[in-house]
Amino acid sequence: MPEPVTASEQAKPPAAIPEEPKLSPAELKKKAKAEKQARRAVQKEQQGPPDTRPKGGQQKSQQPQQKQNKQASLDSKHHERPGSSQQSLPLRRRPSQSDATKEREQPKKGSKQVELFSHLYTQPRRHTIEGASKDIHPAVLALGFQMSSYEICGSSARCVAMLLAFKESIQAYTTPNNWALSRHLNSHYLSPQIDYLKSCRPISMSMGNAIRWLKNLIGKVDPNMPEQEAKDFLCGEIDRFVHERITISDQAIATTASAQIRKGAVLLTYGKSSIVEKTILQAYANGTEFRVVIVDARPLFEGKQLATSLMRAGIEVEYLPFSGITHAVKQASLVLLGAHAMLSNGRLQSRVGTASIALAAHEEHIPVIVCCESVKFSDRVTLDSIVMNEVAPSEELFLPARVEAHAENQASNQEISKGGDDANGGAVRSLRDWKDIAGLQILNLMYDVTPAEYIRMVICEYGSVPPSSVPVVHRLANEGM
Amino acid sequence: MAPKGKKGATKSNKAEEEHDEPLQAVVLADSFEQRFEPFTIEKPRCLLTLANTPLIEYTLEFLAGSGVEEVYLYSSNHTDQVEDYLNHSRWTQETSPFSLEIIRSTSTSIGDCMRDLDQKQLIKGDFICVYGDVVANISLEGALAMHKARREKNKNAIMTMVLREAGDYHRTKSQHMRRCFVIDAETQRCVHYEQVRPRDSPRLNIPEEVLKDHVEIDVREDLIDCGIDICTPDVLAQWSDSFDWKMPRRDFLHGVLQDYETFQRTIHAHVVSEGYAARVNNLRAYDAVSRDAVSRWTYPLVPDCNLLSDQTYHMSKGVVYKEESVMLARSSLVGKKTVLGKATSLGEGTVVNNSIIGRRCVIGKRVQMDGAYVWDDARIGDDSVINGAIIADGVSVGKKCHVKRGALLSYGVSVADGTTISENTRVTRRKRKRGYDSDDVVHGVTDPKVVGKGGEGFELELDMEEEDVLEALMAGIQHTDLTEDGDYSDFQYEDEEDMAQEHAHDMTSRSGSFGSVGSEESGETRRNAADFHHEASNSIFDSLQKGHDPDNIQLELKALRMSSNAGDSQVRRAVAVAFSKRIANLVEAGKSPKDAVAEAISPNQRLVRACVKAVEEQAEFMLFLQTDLVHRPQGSKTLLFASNTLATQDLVEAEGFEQWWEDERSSASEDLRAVRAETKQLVDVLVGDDDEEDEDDDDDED
Amino acid sequence: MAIPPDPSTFDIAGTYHQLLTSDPDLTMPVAAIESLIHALSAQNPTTVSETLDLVQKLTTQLKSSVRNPISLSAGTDLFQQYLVANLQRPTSITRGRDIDFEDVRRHLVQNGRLFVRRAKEARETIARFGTRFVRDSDVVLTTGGSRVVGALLRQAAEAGVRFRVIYVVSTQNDNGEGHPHISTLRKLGIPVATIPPTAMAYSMNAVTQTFVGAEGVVENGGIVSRLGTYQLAILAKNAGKPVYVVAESHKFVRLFPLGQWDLGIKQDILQFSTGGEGAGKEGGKEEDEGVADLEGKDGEEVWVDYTPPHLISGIITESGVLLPSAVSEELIKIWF
Amino acid sequence: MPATTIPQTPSLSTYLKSLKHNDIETSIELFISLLKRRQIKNSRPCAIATTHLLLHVVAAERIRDASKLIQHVRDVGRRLVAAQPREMAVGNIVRRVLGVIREVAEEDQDAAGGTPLSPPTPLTPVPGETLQRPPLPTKMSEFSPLHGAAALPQDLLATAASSTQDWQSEDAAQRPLLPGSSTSYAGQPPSVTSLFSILQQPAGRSPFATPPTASQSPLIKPVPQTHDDEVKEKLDIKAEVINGIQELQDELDVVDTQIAESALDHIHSNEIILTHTSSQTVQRFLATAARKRKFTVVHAEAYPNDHEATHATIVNGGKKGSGEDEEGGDERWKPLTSMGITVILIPDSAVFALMSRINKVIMAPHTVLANGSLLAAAGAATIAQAAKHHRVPVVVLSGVYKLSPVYPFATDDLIEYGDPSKVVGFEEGEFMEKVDVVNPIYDWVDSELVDLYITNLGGCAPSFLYRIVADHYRVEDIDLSAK
Repeated sequence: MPEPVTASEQAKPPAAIPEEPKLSPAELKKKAKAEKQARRAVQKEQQGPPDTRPKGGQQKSQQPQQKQNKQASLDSKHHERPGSSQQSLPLRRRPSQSDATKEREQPKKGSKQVELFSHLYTQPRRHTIEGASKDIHPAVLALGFQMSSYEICGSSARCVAMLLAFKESIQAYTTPNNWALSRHLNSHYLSPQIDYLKSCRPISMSMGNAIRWLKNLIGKVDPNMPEQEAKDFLCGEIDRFVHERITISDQAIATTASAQIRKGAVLLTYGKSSIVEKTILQAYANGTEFRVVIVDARPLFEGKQLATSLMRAGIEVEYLPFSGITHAVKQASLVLLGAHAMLSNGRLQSRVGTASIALAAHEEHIPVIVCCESVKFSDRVTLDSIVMNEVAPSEELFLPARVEAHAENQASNQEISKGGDDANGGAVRSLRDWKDIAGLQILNLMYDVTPAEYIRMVICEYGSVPPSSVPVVHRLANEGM
Repeated sequence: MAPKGKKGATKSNKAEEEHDEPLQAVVLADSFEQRFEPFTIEKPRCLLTLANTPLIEYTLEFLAGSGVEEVYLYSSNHTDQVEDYLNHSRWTQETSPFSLEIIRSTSTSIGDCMRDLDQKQLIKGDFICVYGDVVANISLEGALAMHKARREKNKNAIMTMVLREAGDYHRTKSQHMRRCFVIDAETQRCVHYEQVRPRDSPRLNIPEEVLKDHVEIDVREDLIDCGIDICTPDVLAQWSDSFDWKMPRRDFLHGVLQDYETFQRTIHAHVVSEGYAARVNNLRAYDAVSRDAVSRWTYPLVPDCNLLSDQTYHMSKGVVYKEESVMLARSSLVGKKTVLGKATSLGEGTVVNNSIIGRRCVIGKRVQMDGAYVWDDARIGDDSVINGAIIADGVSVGKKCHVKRGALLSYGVSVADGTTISENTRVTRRKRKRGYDSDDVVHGVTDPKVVGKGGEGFELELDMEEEDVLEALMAGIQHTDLTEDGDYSDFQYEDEEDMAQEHAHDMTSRSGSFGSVGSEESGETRRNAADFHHEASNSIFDSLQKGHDPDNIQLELKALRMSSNAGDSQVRRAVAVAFSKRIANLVEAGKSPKDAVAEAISPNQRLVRACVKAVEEQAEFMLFLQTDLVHRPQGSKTLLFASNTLATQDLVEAEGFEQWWEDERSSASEDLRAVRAETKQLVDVLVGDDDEEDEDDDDDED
Repeated sequence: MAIPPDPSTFDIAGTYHQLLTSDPDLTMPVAAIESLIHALSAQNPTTVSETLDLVQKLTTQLKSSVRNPISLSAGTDLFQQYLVANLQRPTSITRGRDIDFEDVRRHLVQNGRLFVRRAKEARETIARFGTRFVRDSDVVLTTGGSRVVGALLRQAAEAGVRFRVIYVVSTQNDNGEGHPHISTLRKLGIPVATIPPTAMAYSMNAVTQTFVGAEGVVENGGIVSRLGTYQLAILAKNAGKPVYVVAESHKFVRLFPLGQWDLGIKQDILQFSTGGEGAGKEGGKEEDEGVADLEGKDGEEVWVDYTPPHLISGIITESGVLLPSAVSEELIKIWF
Repeated sequence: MPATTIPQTPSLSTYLKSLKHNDIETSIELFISLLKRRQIKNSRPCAIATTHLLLHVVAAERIRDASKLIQHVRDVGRRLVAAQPREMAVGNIVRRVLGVIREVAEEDQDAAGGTPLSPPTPLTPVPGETLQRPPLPTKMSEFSPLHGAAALPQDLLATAASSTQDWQSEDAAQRPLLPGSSTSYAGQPPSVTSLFSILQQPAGRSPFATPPTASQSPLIKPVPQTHDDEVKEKLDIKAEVINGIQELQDELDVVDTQIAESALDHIHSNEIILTHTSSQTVQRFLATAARKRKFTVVHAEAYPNDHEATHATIVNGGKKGSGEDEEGGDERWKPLTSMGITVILIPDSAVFALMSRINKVIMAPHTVLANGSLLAAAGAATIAQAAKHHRVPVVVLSGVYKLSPVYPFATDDLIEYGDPSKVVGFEEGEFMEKVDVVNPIYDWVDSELVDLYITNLGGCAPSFLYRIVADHYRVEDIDLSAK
């Protein structure tokens, strides 16, 4: 049903209004415009992740959309909170409840965090622009929302989007007198923008690399270069960066990787990676006959978008829930995985669940190939998935309405059956009451780390390398320049 | 299903106090139409096998699964077969979960069944009403509960329709005609119902009072309506009250909604979002549901749950269901989503994909099968290719044959070696002789052009709507959405969804085409018209055949007309159609048009005279006659002789003819003109030559 | 059945070999038992101790007469143990009938053939499992001339299972004992690929399961079998393919090897040399027990190795699939 | 009046109710169709239903002699198993019941004519019992599931069997009983005949006889029995059998408690335990431990087939029917959280990420197979693999009724494929048409991924499981399909 999508699309600007009383109408207009630009930009950026394409976009927003609707309603049911108008909120505002909740739950908060990961519960994700400093550029503001709501998702997509947003903000920037652009821009202008983005959702490895690159580029700008010229130079550089490091790279990778897909292959992939998608489509375009098996998992169901786009392309697709891994690997002949980041010890950081797939494949002696642009390579190393990770709002794990409803009424029946001698005051509760249940924690991790020994090959724009030579590529690509 | 146990436990305690009444269900085993021709010529639809299990099994299983205790099964054609089957099935053993009673009826529509049921006084409490071709695993628990709850509040909540949510496009949902339910969001009451054609401007004419007194209404067009209704006895009463109702939706639902103001009776909708529910009511659905079953959407009603006690299906890799003692040659290849029945054998080098093959079939060497449905005991010769066709029991296809998409080979047909059965041809050995209302099935003449030398069977000529169905079947098989098929006949066709009587069906398309002629009628009245038309024309036709006394026919006609306050022109149309049909019928029987006309009309002049008095009436009558004859064998001849007789009997005067002739509608289309061509001289003679008129005609002719 | 003329000096070894040659289907353990029985019947020990003593002597004699007595000893030990179990017992009464030494002896002497028949039945029984283990589109890896394995595969083939076979045949001597089986299978329309042992690792990915015969099943559930089995098992294990040992239960040996060189037999496989001499040894025909004794020509080495239990997924005996861990229980039960 | 009809959507509870008034044949048929419709599913409900049904069957049977009864129960069993082969609990229970009957029949025959002959040997704890067993084809076959699973030629066994007689008792007397051999009524002290089988005295009768059943047991010399004592004896056979079955029912009731008893031996303070699905057994186990110790539970939700139940369990504790897996178990208990245990709910995908910090994985199987491998809710294999990779011990809690003597020849055949609409909504027309959505319900977990089994008889290693299985099923019964 396309309704929700369209709904959310239209709803955006209006819904934005109540949220930001501080903004003057003028700013509002600017913001809305910026927003649109940001989006269009990303769309235009074809090599950018297709999930920002209208179609992908739709597919994407559906799932969360439903979720947030009933969630909003439910929340308003359970703890009535002023913004129960959230019902109508567009997708990107969704998690605002969650952090509203967090505020409400201040006392219990500690108990709701899994100690193991307490280092990851940084400040709650920002979903409003309340208190965002004035000089945050609207484009960046917009981007922030899109990221926090997975509207823009996927490491490289976010990276691209960010750079484009920076382009705009740089253009909008004027060096104050008696400042050199190279001095001021970074520390006083760019940094707040970046911090803002971080507050919306922790930045990805690629973004980090890009930022580092940008900063030191700016730093190098000749102080007595006229401002406009400097800005144009920077923008030009950014475009080049995006083009070289991502657009072209993706092409290169897709070509190399698609060569790995042989006739009659059964390709197994997990979730959705833009490069993997490109690779598959490429291979299909090359006229190779093969089958794709997609394993997917809650709560994001990214694999479903992939499946949809592949099936539309006419590829034979099989779709399994995460529990079907064993079934999947039994038939698979090749595993293709995308990456969030490649760590210097050859380990792969990617969407949570990837490691399980790799392990299963490894056990079955099926080659595991990771597709990853060098911009996602990192000098960091980690052994487990706990130190470096990201914790998403637990609310995302709530079940869609109908199931919930179903559960509810079965619960109520249980009530009848048991005459309300329940430990906690009778009422049969659903997961949504988790905040009120002491000792219950819901953990919604974003990534996990796949041991290097499960990975046979990493394909980046420099060609195919064993995981062991990730650091080499990293130096070459991200520090060499 | 887990919660049920507990629910069951709790609720039943509660239930014990209240006196126990068995849950009853009515199964309408008949589809009063023939979209499954030629198969339905020899077998009732509910016994056709889907994934190698007769449809009725699914339905009964569904009822058993929802805890039904008494089932009444209505059957009016091939009843013996139905009875025979059921009497040997587990449903009639004393171990059966419910008592099953088969009711023979002569009814020609759902309405009749309902009325009959009402008279029989079998129904004590609320009951579930389903068709004999429903495949479903949804739980009625919720629906029943809510229905009950409503009843307690308000006795007027007489019915709950169980509808399955399905997306915008869905293979198991009818693509021809979207049923559109307007539902009050909080009471779940269905406040308006319409059938919309896809690709039409989606205009609903919702009565404004509806909009007025309902705060929030959902307009749902994304629902699969598989005719599962939870009814109260009042429903039956309703049916009886208005004896011209035929279809549960178009008539009943609509009717009840109509006089809501007066009777305050409400019908509710229960939208299910879990489980499976579908009706196998046309070939497209057959294809879709089969595939659903094989890919387990109907779980647990999947092949390997072996509904029938003698089945031994077992699922193996790649969604292949095999029964024991299936013989596969070493080099044969069984692709995914395939079902193979007991003792079926595949020859060397044969490749089968997405196909369902029944028992004891012999598939030769190097045969290619994709999306084929083969029932029991068929034999396919070496090197044949079969795509998306249905091959019935005992068919034998020779070597090197090619059966193309949408082809249907009915029982016992045999195709000679090297023959190609082109797309959408329906080959059969028997055809239904449109005799007296009990249709007798006769062997047809083999047509070598179709089945090749030494083959057996001929092509069953198709009416428009059936072609649609075939397209549909193909569409289904090709996994494409149904593409443009914008002839108005499919409006009628889907409109008849639930009914389209055995005999009436060929007329419905006419009335459709006619509908376009008399296009000033609003959709609403047109519907009634269509109704009245079928009823009337049928009854007249039958009595004509039986040679009833014209006066009685006249009376009947009156009664009918009163009941569904139909206009004169409708009556005229009915009469005209009836006559033309009768004549055609005689002609088919081998009479010459002349005698046919004589035999049909002469004795019944009064009938005609009664309805054509004024000149324009006569003209209209002629027009009706002409329009209908367009589709009849030897239409033009018939028209000639008919006009002649009418003239000589002066039932129609010269002016009548003249007006008719001048009426542009009579020369609206090519074939209309063709039909009346022969009558020209006659008319000229009658009207007396009038030059410019000739020219007109000439113009028309070109 | 030629009974040696002179009872006083009974040529046990002779009988043994004679039996084997006379009946190609006979396996070593059974042959051993048979010959012992002949001995018993030939010279009539009158007392229990005498009998046991005699059997003991003959056994040692027999064992020493062949180079690799492992599989043979399975039979002799079984026989001795049986006597012990039945003779050294307070002559108690069961079901009224008094079973004493004479009965036992008579029973044994009279039914020599019966035992053989049972042994063969055992093989047939095992073969019948074929259809359960081998499924459509399987690829079976096997090696050696084990008649049980052969029978098992044949059964499957006859049952119309659509599988393929990879047969490992040793390169040097192409009159390898696998060939009769290979040809039978091919006759039955089963595609068979033959590969040298060196190609095992390479082809392992295609394999779905492996079957091997055994000379003896040792106490810890491991097996002693023709040289190369160990290697095969390791490869299969590494590739995660199940390894099934097919062996009649009378091949269970009371032997607990700790490693390859702990089999209690001398195999000079490793011959370090500087010159050409002795190199010819590798040519030494590797044989499976059955065939080895089939043409029991001396001088022919039967080289075996030991496959530890953790590499074995299951042992198919005439009475079912045993986990290696179940074997020791079996033997324990006999010897204690 | 539909109200009454609502609860009548068939299910375990309604079925048990119906048993009272339905006649046997109907109940059987009903159970069969419930199995087919998956309206009774998962081990425990199936087991419960089966015991109740068989209880009625036996009760209704007017037996002339045990063998007839056995035959009858066998037939019923065969039909039930055929209805849903993947619910192995059904077959297990049937076998157990058959075991009971045989047991009773034999004891009965001892009474009839065995005793005078049996020498009370000090070594044999239960001389009567061991002595009077029907001859077993071979000891091994007893724990060789294949023996049963395969449609086996009985000739060899028969030969061996019929020939064992003379030696059996003495053998039995010969050696000490093996551990576990006398654990349960079905456990037969292994007779030494196994490897000797080929040496036994030849059978007088044809070697191609059908396997001996208790009735035709060669143990009893054909003593012509007077009619009247036959009658009386048969009567108490029936009574005893019924007792036996009731014992079985009790066993089913207490199984979780028994398993839970050993909780404290396995869970220490402050450890982090990972579990999966809403299994009642596991919950009970943890709850028991929670009374004494504090630890953390990480709960994977088992999407898509059991996650709702899992959530319900976590939030509301155990409740009848709360776990799909455990419908029919009527114990209730507080949620772990209310006992001060920290429960962390995670999606299945996060298992690997967390495994490095987990101390133990505790799982409940759907069925445990003869070779120590098991079937469990889909996803279990993934978890077990992750655990193995991180060297985390995997503990499996399984009632004996879940142990099946079936040998997994082709594991894929054992796996049930469920309703895809749990993964992707049926309403998504395009998707469900163009994409093959598959929803496996079970996973097969290899025995080497399991470190410990805890049954209601105590803990044991996967490698020894065969013995426990052997103790509970009679060789003759392993293959129900054999006539």
